[in-house]
Amino acid sequence: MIGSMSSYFQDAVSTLISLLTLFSFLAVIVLSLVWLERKALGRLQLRLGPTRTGPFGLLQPIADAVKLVLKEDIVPNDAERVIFWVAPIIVVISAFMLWVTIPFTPGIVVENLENMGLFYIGAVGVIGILGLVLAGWGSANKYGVIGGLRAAAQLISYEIPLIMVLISVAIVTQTFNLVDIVNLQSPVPFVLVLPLGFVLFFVAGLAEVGRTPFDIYFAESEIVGGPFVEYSGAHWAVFFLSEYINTFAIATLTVLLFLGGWSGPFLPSIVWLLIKIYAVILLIFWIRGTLPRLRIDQLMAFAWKVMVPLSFYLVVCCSVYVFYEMPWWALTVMSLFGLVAVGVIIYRYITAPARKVAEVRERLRSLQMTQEE
Amino acid sequence: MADKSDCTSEDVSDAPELDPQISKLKTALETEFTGVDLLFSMTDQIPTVLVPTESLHDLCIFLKTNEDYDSKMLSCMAGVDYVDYCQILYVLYSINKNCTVGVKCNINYDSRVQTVSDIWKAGDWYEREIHDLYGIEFEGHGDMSPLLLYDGFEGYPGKKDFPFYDYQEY
Amino acid sequence: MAEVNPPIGNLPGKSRFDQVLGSKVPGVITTTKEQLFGMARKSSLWTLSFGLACCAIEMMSTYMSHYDLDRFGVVTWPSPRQSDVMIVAGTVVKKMEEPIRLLYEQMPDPKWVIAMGSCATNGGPYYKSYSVVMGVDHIIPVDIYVPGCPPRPEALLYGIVKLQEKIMRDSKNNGR
Amino acid sequence: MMQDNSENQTIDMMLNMGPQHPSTHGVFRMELRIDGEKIIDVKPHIGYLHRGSEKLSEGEQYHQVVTLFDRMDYLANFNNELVYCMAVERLLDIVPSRRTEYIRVILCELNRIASHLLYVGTIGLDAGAMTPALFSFIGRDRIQTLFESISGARMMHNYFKIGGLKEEVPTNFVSMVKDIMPEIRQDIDQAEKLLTFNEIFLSRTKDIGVITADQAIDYGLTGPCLRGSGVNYDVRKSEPYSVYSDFEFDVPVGLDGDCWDRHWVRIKEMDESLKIVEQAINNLPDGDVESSLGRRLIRPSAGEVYVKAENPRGEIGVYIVSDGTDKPYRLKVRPPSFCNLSAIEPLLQDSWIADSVVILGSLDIVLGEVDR
Repeated sequence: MIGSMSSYFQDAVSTLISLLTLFSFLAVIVLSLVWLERKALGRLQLRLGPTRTGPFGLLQPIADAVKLVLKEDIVPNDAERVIFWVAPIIVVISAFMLWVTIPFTPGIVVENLENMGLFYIGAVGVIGILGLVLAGWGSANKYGVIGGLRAAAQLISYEIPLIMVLISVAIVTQTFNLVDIVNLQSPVPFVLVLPLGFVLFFVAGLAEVGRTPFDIYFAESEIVGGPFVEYSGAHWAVFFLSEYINTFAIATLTVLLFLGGWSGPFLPSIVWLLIKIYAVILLIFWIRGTLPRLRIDQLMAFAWKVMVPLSFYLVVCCSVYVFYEMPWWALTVMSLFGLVAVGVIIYRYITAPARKVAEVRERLRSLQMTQEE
Repeated sequence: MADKSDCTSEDVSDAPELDPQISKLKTALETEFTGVDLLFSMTDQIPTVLVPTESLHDLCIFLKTNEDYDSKMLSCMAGVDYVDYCQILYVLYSINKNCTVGVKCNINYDSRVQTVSDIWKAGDWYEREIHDLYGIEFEGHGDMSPLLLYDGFEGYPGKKDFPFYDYQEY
Repeated sequence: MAEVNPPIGNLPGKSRFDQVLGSKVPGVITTTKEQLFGMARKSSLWTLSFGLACCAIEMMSTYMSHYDLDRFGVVTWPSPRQSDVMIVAGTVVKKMEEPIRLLYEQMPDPKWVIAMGSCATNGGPYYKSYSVVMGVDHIIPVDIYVPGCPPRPEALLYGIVKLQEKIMRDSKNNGR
Repeated sequence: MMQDNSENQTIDMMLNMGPQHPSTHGVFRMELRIDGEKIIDVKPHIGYLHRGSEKLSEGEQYHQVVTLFDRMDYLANFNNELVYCMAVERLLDIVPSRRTEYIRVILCELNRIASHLLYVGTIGLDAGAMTPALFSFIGRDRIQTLFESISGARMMHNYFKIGGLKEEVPTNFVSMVKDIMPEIRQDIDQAEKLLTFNEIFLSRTKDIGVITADQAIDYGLTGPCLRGSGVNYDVRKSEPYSVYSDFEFDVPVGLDGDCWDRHWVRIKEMDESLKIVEQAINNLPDGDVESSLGRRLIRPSAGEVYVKAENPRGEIGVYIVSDGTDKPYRLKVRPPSFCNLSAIEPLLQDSWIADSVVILGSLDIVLGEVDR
């Protein structure tokens, strides 16, 4: 009895220590991401980014964080106080919960849920939506309400292709264990086996974390920050934190599932993992610096007319591959076929923008011809 | 400045017959509006007709539908305060014919004038602006709420007797 | 005109830090704490994206690549709840007075105001006008006046550097 | 929240946008009545920047009014100065020298490019892309630096005087303009290529905010907003003022009258402006730019004048009533943005909330000019 008690105690302490380590590690990661985003965007836009706060502006995110914690904490008069308080906590807890099972190397992980790693990720990832909707509703602001409802519609729609891709990876590998999935990629990373899956996962992931071009629910030029519009100081910082943690999580999952995780020559495995993750994150920032924002109806149409059919096709492909025990490149071919053929068909005949591109290009050509005449 | 206000029609309408644009406008209008007291003049290079308040609306419709003038665009509407009355200038423009016509109308401050916002949509905001600045009521205009000024602004700043330096704390 | 009583020397309002720790932090280290916080505050001045008139264009120029206010940690946020500095860039009209006061009150403490351009300073070329407020300091307390019509981007940069100096000075003197 | 369980029904929501909103381009305010994400009705409110410029100019001498015109449409300062100077010159019946006119045209067309570059940036910001704004401001800064070396100010130049220019241009004016032209062309390309044929931008602007030609004329739209609807109306062509009849240029015209066509017309207009600048700088005549009036006080004889010109935003008209004194008796401006903005009600009906900012951005309003 006493022995089991002490083992429980030891367990709890070790879990607590690892959670605290995880927390501080993620905090450092978020600070680095904030700095990196401002620097990377600055370079994209032919400027410098922060330079004055510390060397290369490295202390900039710390200054921001300290300032935000020191700011006055306003709760609007009409706000539902409890909901207003609880919403950021829900969002940040869901962001942290995701990290419990994500391994950095086979050794560095809080708790590798052996039989349900992917399942857990799919399940926990959805909780954050609740926080966003509550934040929008609780702040008694119309922009907030619109933003919250947009968040609900967007995140739930893009959860489906995301989970479908997770399922197809699980079908191919026959496991839910993330460590096993990474180990199975040692000769051929899954980005070559399932290119379609990689694209779907990355796009759906962008939408999940509300990155451009899917930053609909806090669109600054339309609804002024959406659910976060009334939050100030520390509460807002919490939202900010969770947003970056989620971005990091999506990048990490992309690396773990498709880019071979921590495997790589010469360097230690954790270094390889971080290099790959930061490469994906820089890609996300690059997209942010390039593309405009979609509209909510176009976003939903893209989810239900393009992403969801393609993700179902991917699941069918993976099932066929496993059932007939084909060589791995067969899956690549099927996947690429899906990416090209289905993509082109949908692009040409279903989505509205593509048709317009053709129209406009034609007109431009005719105009150029008339000018030459 | 008020004593100089009689500089309008007399000075510039010295020799209206000499200008071909004026005579064209005169022939076009006089067949339609017999018995109406029309006064023709040139506003710089724009042939202008001064109409009484009553027949302003009909004349505007005529100029819009007439084939020669075809004034589909209300280019500008300007109010000028001549202390005892307000003169409104309507600058009408036709894109097809590339011609400009001016219509002037003298309104006493205590009377009302028919709106043109049902003829040209552009007249809507112009009339609200003139109402803000001069206090002229436009009959048949749906919404006469302040456009440029705020609710509760006292006085009509377009008028000549509105003070310049008199700073009012809001 | 309603009375607005600014806190003397822009004493910061109650933050989460103060609510939790409050008086538990011993007074001996207060000066150092305040200075440290002042450094954090001055390095991350988030401005309200709030353009009124002509000066707003020069303000935008200052944010853009050539002058790049981001170097100083200055970025814009659309909501007053997340911003520290309000740059009043342009003519303040009586009709706009109420929204400006509202925006100022919506900003969380500590907050600062920069009056950019001669219109926001004292009415500028519109000093005779019937509808212009003779300077935004008739409505809200102003920390930094940037002269010019419109001020060059360098002038606004200088104003922001001056504001940073002011924040440090205030924190050294403990808000007095 | 109120809820009627027996009969669930939706109610419309009022949403206030502005006067402080990141994408209302200043202090425009609109009350939207929305049903979910759809806009049912819109009520625009302007006047948050009503500075009384027209009234003020009645108290200033003719030379001094130029400063107020600078600040009216603060993105097209030279164009505004030009139309005012033209009006007073016609009132005085004087003609500036040819060199003056050429320099004025060069500066106006460069200013048109600067204004349209800012438009490219803001429409990008409205659509959610931040980088075009930063790229376009590089070109804008280049032009502003040129203006500064000529007039001494980046924005409020006060450089055109009645009958002439304030002073002779710098000796290296021609080489400066010639040097800057390829750079500006590069900047324009860099800024607009991120947007114009971007698929997301296309889907955000194509078939959005459609206004037919008849409707546009009825509302008094001018400039790129009217030309986007397919009406070939440009004051520079229809009633050439200054020396515009000397130059060869096309008037780009759209087809559908949607946001993208308005955008496209502006992009093409920048090319045409560069063409005009090129022709003007190559044929720049020698001569004097000093006004024939000198520095005397102006007292035009009593009379009225209505002059119009093509601004970046559309047709600007100036109506001056003179009573023979040194101050205008009445000065009225026909601001292009004012009319363009009045069409916001039909444009926004049955569009999405997200579209409203893009439509407003495609109208490219300047509040200083709307409210004056």
